[in-house]
Amino acid sequence: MSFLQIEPVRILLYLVGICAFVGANAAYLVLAERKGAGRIQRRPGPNEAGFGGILQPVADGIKLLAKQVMVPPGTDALLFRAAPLMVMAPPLMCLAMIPFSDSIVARHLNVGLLFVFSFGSINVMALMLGGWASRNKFAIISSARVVSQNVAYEIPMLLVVITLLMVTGTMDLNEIIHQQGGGIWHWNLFKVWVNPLMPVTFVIFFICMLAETNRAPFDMAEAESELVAGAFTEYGGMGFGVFFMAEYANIVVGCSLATVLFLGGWQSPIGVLSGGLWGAGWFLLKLYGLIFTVIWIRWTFPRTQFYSLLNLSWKILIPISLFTLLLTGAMMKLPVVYHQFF
Amino acid sequence: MNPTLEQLTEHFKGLTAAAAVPADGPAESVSPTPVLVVVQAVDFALKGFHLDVAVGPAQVVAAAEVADRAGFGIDSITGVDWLAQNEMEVVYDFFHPTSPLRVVVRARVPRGSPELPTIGGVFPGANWHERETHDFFGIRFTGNPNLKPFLLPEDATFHPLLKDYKP
Amino acid sequence: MIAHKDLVPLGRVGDSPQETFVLNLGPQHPAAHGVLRVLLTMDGEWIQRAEPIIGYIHRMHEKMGENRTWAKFLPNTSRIDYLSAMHYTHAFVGAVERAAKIEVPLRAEYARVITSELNRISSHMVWWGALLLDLGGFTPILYAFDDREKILDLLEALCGARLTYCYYRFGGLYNDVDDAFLKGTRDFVAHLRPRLKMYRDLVTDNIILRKRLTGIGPISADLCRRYGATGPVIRGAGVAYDVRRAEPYSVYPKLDFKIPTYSEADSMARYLVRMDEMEESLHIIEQALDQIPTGPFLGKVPRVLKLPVGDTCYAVEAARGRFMVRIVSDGKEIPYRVKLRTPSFSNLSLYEEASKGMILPDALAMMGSLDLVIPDIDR
Amino acid sequence: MSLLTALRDTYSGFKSLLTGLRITAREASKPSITVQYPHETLKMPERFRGHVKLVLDPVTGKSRCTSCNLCVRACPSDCITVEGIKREGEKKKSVSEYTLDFTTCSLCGSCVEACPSDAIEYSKDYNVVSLHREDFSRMDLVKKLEAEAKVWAEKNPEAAAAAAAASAAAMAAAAAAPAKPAVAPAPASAATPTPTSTPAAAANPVAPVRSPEPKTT
Repeated sequence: MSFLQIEPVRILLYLVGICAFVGANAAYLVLAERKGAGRIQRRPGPNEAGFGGILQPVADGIKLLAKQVMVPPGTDALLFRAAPLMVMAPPLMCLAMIPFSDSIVARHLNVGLLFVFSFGSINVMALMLGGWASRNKFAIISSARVVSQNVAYEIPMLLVVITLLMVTGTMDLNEIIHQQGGGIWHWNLFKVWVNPLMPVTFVIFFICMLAETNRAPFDMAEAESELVAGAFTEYGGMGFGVFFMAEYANIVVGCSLATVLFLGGWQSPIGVLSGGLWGAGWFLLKLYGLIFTVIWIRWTFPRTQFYSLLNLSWKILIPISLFTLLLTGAMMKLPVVYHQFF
Repeated sequence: MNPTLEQLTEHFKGLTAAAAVPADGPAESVSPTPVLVVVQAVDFALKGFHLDVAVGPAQVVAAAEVADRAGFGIDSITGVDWLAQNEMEVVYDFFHPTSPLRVVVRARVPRGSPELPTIGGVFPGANWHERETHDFFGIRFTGNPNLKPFLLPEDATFHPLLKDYKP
Repeated sequence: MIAHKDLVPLGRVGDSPQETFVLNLGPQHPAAHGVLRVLLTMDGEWIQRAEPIIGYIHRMHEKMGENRTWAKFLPNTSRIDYLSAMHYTHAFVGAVERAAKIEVPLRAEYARVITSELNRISSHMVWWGALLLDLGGFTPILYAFDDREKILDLLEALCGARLTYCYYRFGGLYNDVDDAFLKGTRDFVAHLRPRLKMYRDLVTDNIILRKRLTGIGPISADLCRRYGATGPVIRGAGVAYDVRRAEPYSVYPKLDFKIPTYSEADSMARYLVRMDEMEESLHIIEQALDQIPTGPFLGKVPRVLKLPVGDTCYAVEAARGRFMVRIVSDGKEIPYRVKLRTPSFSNLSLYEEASKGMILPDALAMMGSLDLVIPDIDR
Repeated sequence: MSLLTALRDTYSGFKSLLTGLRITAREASKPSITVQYPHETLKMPERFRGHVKLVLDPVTGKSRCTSCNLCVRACPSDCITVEGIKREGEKKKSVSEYTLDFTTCSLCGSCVEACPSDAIEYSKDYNVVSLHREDFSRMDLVKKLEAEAKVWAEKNPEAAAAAAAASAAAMAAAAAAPAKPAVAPAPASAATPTPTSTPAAAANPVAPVRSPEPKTT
């Protein structure tokens, strides 16, 4: 036990665990996505590799690894090679902050939320650099789109989070979860007495999360029917594979954050059985529920237009989130004002 | 808006009287073939069109303008290589979007110098059809800005629909 | 009629020519539906000029027509537009019948209408799915293919092929429509109606699709006329031009059907026209099934077919618009000239003018709404 | 007012999204519609147009083809080659080589329609696979028919025996009176070997000119 209490060992162990978690998730979420798409489209999905397709990610991985990593002539070779690494690092760092249960957290930080957001924003940088370094017109268009899309959606997302911070009063993710203990009605999602628009806030957060992770219907960066493969057009082999894995890792981060902030994290919806591994179970249940919704949405809707995507952000989401911010502030301060005067 | 067959016949017959000079484009390069315009109403059930108009190559633009004024749309342009007569026929098909009328305008050009003015100024859609006809028959449409190989390979110098074409 | 100048494209034309770049969209591009190449001069994502470059799968069907007998050209007609093979065969067969004055039995005519309309529905289903693929929706195409499969199964059981049917013959059909087919078609009509409602709920009413298509890619009636665009393109511009009405052929005059038109002239209008056409086709099929008489399915055709000298046209309303065959005969067994006027060719020719000043995804959405089949353009 | 409209639009838009999600969820709960191809296959319909094949006459156990070349003339892509030989005791010629160039065949069925003696039909064979181009560019239909005849003879011994007997009778009649035509085409059989039958011909059935080879086992 004492060995585990040595801080560097602890961090190392957790980081290894998180790498494994992210890797396994990225691999098997691809399979889940393909299986889910198959289910929605009434076909079995990949079912030949292994029992019912269970080895498909392994086969995909071997295929990608076996391919040569090509650096096309004329590209900025350093950036071209660095971009896949840069795109994978932020989700790994972010997940170190996410408490999977009361005790399972890689690094406990009292400004965890800030940390997650600051690293989450680097993701766009990697995509942009990858697209820029590719020296491909489709990739450059995609880079430009990624930047403007992420800038546009960072704002309502942060406004929503500020609203939430006003309610919680802390940036400590575990503390936020602790506040939501004691049953489903204590989750931030349902705290309508604090702010009647709390479910709307969650929807905004979810939409922004979809846009930030470049998921359909906001997959402007990839947009295969327009930009071939967007920023990844020139990437092949594991270069592309890492981008692909990072997309799923980002979804895991985004959905974990949504779980932590709105769905009570590892708290049980019935108020009991939240401790230890039970908590981790609840957390994963909520996490994969959200991820399933993300997959479901992707296979249902067409892609939005780029400008209506920006319109949605600037003209609908930002005003509404500003309004909820104002409303929450008013709701919180009104009693104080009331007591001061009466 | 919708013209009757009689009105159309009149309009096309009027072409004979009108000057046989196209609105723009080098009229000099067009050989002065007979200016007489033969307008013939045909049985639709037998032929698939209502009006058969034979014009000289120089009157093609004027004929297209008549069709345009009557509200016709460009259907297609094609050629027929009449090897025996040593002539090439350019066939302009027009359809009418609002009335059941079909007009065919034909112009014959000598096989040695197949050249006639473009009607792209009247019907922009004619541009592609003319390019295609140029591809297949080598008929030059003076004034068409883009007479390079279209359906054929970009280095094609042959015209496969000529009757004496040997692959 | 809406004039083109009234319809302002949603966007602007780039004003800094030195900042443009050339983007080669195709011939291998996911949105090119085959081997269409569009040379785009772009200002950022704004299209300044879009020049379609075609001919990558040009097969010179017209020359093939000139060196084989009339009957031997029949298989070719299925391969010009592989998605509406029935209509194309119909036009060629019709032209020869018109020239040779071949009488077609009524049963064959009704069977032609039924199979043609089934083919129209299946073609529109492919378009629907492909358009949604262009717009980034992956699921609808599989739903559409599920239903289309039923049509293909019906037609396969009828004439043995799933795509290149080559079902019509001069003077009638290749083989008789059997009761199983008629019953199967009736069942299919009953099956498709609720499915079309599902399509509407899933896609047509979807806000994202509406946003992506409404007001995008205006193509006015006048533009259609000047470029010869027909079919759903001109009907989406508010002109009720349908060859089935304008130049009645087969037994269409005996059948009651509406020509769906929308006056908005945008991509959504073209979309809605096609969706309505599927329902109209079902309506036509139902009537034809009720009216189809018994009798022979093949008329009297001379063993050696020689057509009288002269030229004959025959136009049909194919799934993409007006398809016309012009045959020129010099009295021999072999055609002197076969001209194939294909709708996609004319529909694409207006792309350069219509796409000016549009943003790239919108231009692709508009291209999807034109329903291009590249072999149909290249012939 | 416009704010109200905007709110209503947002609401109806959101509702349409939920409708879409509901539909895909409903479809997801339905059974799968695909056929797992290599494991399960579909039955081809009666009129399916596969590549053409020679019809095995259920009476004689041989082809009905008289090598009249009508199919060759009807073919738009010139992909059929037919060779026929006139055998002893037969009125008409019988096919000795029927080669289909499947690489250029467009499966139009003109040959089947043109055939006056119903000697060719469409096969139901839709997954024709080979590692050799020659299997398609020179698809030997006579060889395929022979393989089929072998199976047929094993399955219907009585019919095969009857056909053999009929052919023997015809052969005998032909030998007795060469001018008198035999009605049925004469298949050779192992039971009644014809004088011209050689093992070499049986081993190389593609040879264009050869004597009739043993067919029944």
